[in-house]
Amino acid sequence: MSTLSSSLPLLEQAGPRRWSAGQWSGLVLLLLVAGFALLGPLVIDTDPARQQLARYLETPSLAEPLGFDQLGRSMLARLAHGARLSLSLALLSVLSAAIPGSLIGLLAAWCGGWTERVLAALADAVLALPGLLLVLLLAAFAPGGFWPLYVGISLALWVEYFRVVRAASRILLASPQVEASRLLGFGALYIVRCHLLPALLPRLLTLVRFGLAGAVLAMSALGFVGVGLQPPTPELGVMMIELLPYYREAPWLVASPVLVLFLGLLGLLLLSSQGEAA
Amino acid sequence: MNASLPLDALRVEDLTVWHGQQPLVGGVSFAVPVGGVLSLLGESGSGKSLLAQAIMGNLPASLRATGSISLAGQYSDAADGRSRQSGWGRRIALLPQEPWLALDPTMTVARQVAETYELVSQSAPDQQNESLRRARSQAAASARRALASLGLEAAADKYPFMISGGMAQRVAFLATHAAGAPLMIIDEPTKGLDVDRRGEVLALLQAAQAEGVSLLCITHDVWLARALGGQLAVLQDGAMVEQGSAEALLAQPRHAYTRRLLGADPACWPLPEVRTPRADAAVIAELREISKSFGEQALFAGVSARLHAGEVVAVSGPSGSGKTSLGNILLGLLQPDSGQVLRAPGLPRTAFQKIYQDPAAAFAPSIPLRRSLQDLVRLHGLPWQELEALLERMRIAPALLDRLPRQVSGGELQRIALARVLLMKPALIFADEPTSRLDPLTQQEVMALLVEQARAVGSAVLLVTHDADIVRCVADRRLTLSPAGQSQSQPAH
Amino acid sequence: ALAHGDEAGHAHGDIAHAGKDMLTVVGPWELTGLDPTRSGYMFARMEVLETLLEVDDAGQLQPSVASAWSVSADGLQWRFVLRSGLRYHDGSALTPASILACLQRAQARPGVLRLADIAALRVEGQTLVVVLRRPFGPLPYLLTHYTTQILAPASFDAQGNVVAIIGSGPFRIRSIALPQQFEVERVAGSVSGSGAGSDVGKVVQRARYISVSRAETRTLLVQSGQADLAFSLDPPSIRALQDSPRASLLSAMLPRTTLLKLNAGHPLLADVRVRRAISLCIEREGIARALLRDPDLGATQLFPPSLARWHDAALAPLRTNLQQARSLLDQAGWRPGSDGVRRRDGQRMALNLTTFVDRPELPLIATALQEEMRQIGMAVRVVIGNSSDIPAGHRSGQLQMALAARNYGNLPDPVASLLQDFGPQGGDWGAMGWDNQEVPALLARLAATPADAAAKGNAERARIVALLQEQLPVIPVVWYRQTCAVSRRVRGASIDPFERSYRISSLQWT
Amino acid sequence: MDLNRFLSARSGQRLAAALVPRLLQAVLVALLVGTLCFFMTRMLPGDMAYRIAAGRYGYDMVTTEAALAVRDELGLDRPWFMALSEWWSRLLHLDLGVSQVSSQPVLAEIAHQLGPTLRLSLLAMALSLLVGPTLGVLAGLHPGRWLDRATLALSVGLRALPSFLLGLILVLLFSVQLGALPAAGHGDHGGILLPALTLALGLAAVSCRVARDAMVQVRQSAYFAFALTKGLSPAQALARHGLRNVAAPVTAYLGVQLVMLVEGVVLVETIFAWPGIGHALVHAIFGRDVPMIQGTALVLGLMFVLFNALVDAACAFLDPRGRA
Ligand SMILES: Nc1ncnc2c1ncn2[C@@H]1O[C@H](COP(=O)(O)OP(=O)(O)OP(=O)(O)O)[C@@H](O)[C@H]1O
Ligand SMILES: Nc1ncnc2c1ncn2[C@@H]1O[C@H](COP(=O)(O)OP(=O)(O)OP(=O)(O)O)[C@@H](O)[C@H]1O
Ligand SMILES: [Mg+2]
Ligand SMILES: [Mg+2]
Repeated sequence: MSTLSSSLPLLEQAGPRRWSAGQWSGLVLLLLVAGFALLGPLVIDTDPARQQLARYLETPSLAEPLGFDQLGRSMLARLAHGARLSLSLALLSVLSAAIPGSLIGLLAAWCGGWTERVLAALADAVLALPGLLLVLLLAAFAPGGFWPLYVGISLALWVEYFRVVRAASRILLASPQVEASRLLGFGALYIVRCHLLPALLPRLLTLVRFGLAGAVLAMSALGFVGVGLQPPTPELGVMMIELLPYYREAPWLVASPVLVLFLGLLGLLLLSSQGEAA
Repeated sequence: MNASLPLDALRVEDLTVWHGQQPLVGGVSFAVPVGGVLSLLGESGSGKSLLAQAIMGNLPASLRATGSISLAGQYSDAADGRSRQSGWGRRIALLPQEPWLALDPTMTVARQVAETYELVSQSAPDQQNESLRRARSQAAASARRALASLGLEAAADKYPFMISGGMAQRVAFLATHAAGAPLMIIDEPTKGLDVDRRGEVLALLQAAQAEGVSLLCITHDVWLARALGGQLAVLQDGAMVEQGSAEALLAQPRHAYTRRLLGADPACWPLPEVRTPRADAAVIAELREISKSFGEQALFAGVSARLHAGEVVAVSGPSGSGKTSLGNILLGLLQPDSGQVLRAPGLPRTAFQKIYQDPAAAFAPSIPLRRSLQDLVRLHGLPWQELEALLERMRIAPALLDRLPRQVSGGELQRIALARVLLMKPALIFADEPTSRLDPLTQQEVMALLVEQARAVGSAVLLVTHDADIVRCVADRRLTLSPAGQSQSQPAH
Repeated sequence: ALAHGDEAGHAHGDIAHAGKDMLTVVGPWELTGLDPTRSGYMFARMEVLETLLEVDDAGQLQPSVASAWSVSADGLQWRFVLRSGLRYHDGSALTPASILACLQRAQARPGVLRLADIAALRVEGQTLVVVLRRPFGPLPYLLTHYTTQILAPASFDAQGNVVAIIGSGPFRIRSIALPQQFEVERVAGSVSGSGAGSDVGKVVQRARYISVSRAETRTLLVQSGQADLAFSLDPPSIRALQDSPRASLLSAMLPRTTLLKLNAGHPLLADVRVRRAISLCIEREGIARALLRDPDLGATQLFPPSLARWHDAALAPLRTNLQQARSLLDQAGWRPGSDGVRRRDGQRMALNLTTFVDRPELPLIATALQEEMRQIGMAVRVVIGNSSDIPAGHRSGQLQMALAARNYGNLPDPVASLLQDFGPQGGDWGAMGWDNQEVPALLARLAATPADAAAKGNAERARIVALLQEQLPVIPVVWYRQTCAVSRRVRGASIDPFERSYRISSLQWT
Repeated sequence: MDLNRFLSARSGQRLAAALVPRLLQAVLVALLVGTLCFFMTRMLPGDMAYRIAAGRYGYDMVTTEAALAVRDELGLDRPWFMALSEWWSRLLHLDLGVSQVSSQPVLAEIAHQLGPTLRLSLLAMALSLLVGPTLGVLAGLHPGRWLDRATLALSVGLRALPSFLLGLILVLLFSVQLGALPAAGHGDHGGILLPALTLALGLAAVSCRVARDAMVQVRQSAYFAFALTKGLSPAQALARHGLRNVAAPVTAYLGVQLVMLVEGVVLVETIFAWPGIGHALVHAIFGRDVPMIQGTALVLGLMFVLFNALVDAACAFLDPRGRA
């Protein structure tokens, strides 16, 4: 505690920031994961659906660095395809939750009054409908399909952004800095860009980053209750639950999708620790 | 006890503050004797606040200090700020320049003062022997007494966003003062305060001094330096130009800058030539029977006024009487409880502008100044050269614009805010203490510029100022808000 | 590091136990209600409720509430002599009238009693009389099914809903917390009968059943010493428990077969050559080895060896032969297309395979089958849904292929189940759109003969088995083995091959 | 303290005035949710009668015959508006109907399941608040130092780990290895700890980062610096000015975390064989048990809105600027 104030960076430097070691490692991690997800399926030319039952749970070897899964499919190939699908699905659903969620939150804070009340009630209603219920109900329309999961996850997630943005913007919008800009004739867009975003973005990014992991985990939660993507589509979340039973015999199998997610998330968090580290 | 040598409470030797390779404050040396006072006068942006921070040891991370600093005989390297941190509050306390930002937005005013009494104050009885509750209630009582002494009893339970600029100034001062540290550094303790309040602050300072507290007082108020007596130092452009006893120096300034500075005291400003009343000028805005209260606290009632083009109307009244609120009502930023605000028809949306009492709060904190100004220029298709010219007249170096708002001095930011508004050529300017953070010289120039520009463009100016001299020299008319609730409008002269 | 050597040599605190004398049984089944038609089997397994008759491990009928039974010469009138002097757990007598009420109630609800064409149910003194419209040999077996359990009159409310479980077994209910848990205690004086040389002081007096849906959790409960009996363990869990110091494993083949139900009425599947090709592409042993860890479980025919009367050891086993499968499809006119999927007359060989999650191995096997069928040029879409999708799809005719696990030991004599599955219209869990009259006729003949006339009907059975093997209205994939973990705290455990009882009354503390 | 003043008579009235509309809103939202569930479930593909039969009798016994019997018994052929209006009119008498699967009153079932779920969630919340923000604040005090990096890695790890895996690891550690806690189940003493911890760690992962970011901001603020220069010790400044300002965003985030909690509850209840409403809800959806879905969603919805109202009140208490 005594060193609390040791490096009080009351004011920080403007201008171009130099990248810290943490950020570099974050970038490297992120590039690794993204490269694996994007290029992996192209480079690894094993068919992820190709099964050799005789080689079930075979231990990793040089030729197959991650071994084979319970059906004797190449784990590496499945992981690469799964990473591509999961990460893009996660990105898609998080973005399509974050963008409208934040915008609606802004709208509510901006307009206030009735608009705000109605929007808040709507958000409450969505929040009150458990996300899982929503996804399960949607998934029942198209079992194994892609879109119900996507829509469901986005629908369940947007409220998070709505609430956070609304709460923070309400305070910011009442501040003298925004008042000054308004007096000077700046429009909504400018105020959002120059006054709100700089303050909100770090918080939103934290949510987005964890939201990405959350979306993948939501898939695994759905897999857990028996609603997931259609086999044999590899997907990280579903793989986690599918490979769970083998955690004793082949712990590396269930660990590898978790590790991909871990590295991706770590990369994201490290990368954006900009200016926060002293 | 070592009585052999009369120790200095603070001795600064060859202190330099560096921004990279560039010195912002260069090689300053001075000393504050035990129980003595050193007033620091100087040009806005000359490095007074940085000096104070360097002494405390809380310079921003991007700056560093060299030289040496001795606190009550205890020597330390200026670069080694950490070594002085343990003495914060107990041996040395600092009143920061921007009081409003320094107050915790989520805590009531009274508690922020009380906690200094409870946790820091050396005058507080030994807390070991006392129950915590008792200590706490005593601290609360002391805080209320202190608040009352500066006329803040009504604000005790308010949160910082509910109090006026001058009240924030006093609260922050009290919170610092309560620590009872043997050395206090106070950065502009009287800015934005009316005569009565200034007197109260001075009385508090003198009382502290009588108890043996040493003061390093940064100020633009020449009368404060004079009243405090002791030593005086004058800073210009990061360098100490003159130092000596206040009495002598004020009576016979040697350095040309000091002479100019003292000559620029509003009390010595020339009276303007008597202008004919502008009854014929267009009415820009009109207040009709405006009243406003916050909860049970009534600010004013039945205020009526007309603002004509090219006219400077001063609003005066004690701190907390509702000057800022009145301006906000005029600008439509605050709803009056009753009454009407009329705007001349056909004025654009941006015709009414405001110069904020607290300039630091009115800028987007994360946008470099140049960018926000460029955005403004682009938005309204204004000529950038005109802005540069304005800045130059106010002696703001263009290089400053590349910084963030919090990386320039308070006075610099205030001038930039003023330039921003003048550039807009508005029909009405609500100038809320527009020169509160400026040294007299700059103040005079800036005020002249403001009036000149307003007259040239035909802007009406609603000028809030606590300084009767300024009112006398600048304003055409004067609107006084008195706490009793009535207000009257009268000619300025 | 997590996987091995976990239990050995560690001192274990015993906070985990609800009490040292409480036997904890865990299984995946939830109690969906009190009515015998819903969770009656759980109350039977915990020996709370009884049926008129019992069966032994070989499937032979044994007396229970009824001490003797007989059938008239025309096979239309069955008489069951009820034991006297029995009491329900609430102390009331087990009267013939109360039994009759339970059976009449069962007849009015979905359940096995409807399989027999019952004209009347009545009591004559201590005898229950069942009058049939058509002879039905397996009738006594129906009366061993949990849907015909006997409950005390006090179990029902005025509307006839079950509000309490009051039975006549050696254990009575102490408390029930739907849907997860119930606790039983031994009824005083019920110890006498249990095994020779038993130590009365060491028999299990109190037990509870907890529904634990994940196999991993059941295994962990055993490993931590919290559970004493754990059922339905999956192969990885079995591996994990194999050398556990806390528990030993018991296993038995159950007459449950995982099979591919085909819609033989579907244009793509009507040709028996296609069905055979599908059968030929299935690597049964591989699936059994990889997914069940027991290569012997590959189903070479529909009925496992444990159904001794129905398993025909002489039958040519189902094999895997991709070459042959491909040529059969070629012969049937299906030619490989550019995308690897076969086509005939412009039609792609694409089919849906419906399965469900209630049994965790099914989606896995379906995935394996999907890939194997892809190898011979069939595009299969696996649809994982609910078990009811299969009967619903059967009824609507929309079903194409389904993977299900059929329990032929549902009734200890499979004839009744087979009648359901391979009747003239096929069956929800059996044939679909299969145009065959011989099997239904043979089954009808079997049903008409009393079930315990052992030697009779062998010819019919052999013919049915052979026909099914040849025509493949359903394609057997793997058989099933029940594995149960038994804590070393108890001894005397055994597995009931018909999953009727956990036999906790014969368990003893060590 | 401040809380007392906040709850004093006048503000008590104000609080009531603020809560009454929220209550009304809660009721409306719950009704809406219940009705919405009704329609969504009705619109789902697949034959409800078969689903219910499967739910009731299990996969070995579901047949067309059973499904037809279910259809008759429950009157599933009735037009939808009759079923819905029946639900509404029952609701007026605070009756949520009868479960189609278990034939038990829905209210009784929910009452039975809500307790364990609430206990589990509250304990999880409490644990997560104890762990997450505490670590977050400590990490935010020294951004970039080892504790910051460690908590970063930890929260990433916890957030990348699905709760069933996390639960498994905890069970292996605490039950199998140490024998200190029951592995699963509801009846045994201390059985709530592992599921609650599983949930709590997942929640703490994010709230730790939220608190850390807030702490970094507070630490850079002028008011925190002033607290220090006026003489408060770092610990005092933290306690008086740091925590309260950190608490505001953390509390605001609590409302969001509730969503995560419900999702987690479903998984954790299943893996730990904990009898709760999440598990029941999933089963109800699979079994197309409309009254049960409606009832559960209604109760969950009510709780959500009430909890959010509390969160909002807490936010207003913590940050006066939001009390507009
Ligand atoms: N963080 C910073 N980085 C770079 N330059 C700075 C920073 N802070 C202040 N400066 C510059 O240092 C100079 C001195 O600033 P300082 O705040 O000490 O002035 P001041 O004498 O207190 O003026 P004022 O009376 O206007 O408050 C100014 O020119 C200012 O622009
Ligand atoms: N949002 C608010 N809630 C409650 N009281 C408020 C609020 N805003 C201002 N006040 C009160 O109104 C009074 C007038 O404030 P105002 O800022 O107008 O004063 P002022 O005349 O500009 O004073 P100063 O010269 O100190 O700037 C103050 O007592 C202040 O406490
Ligand atoms: Mg300054
Ligand atoms: Mg003011």
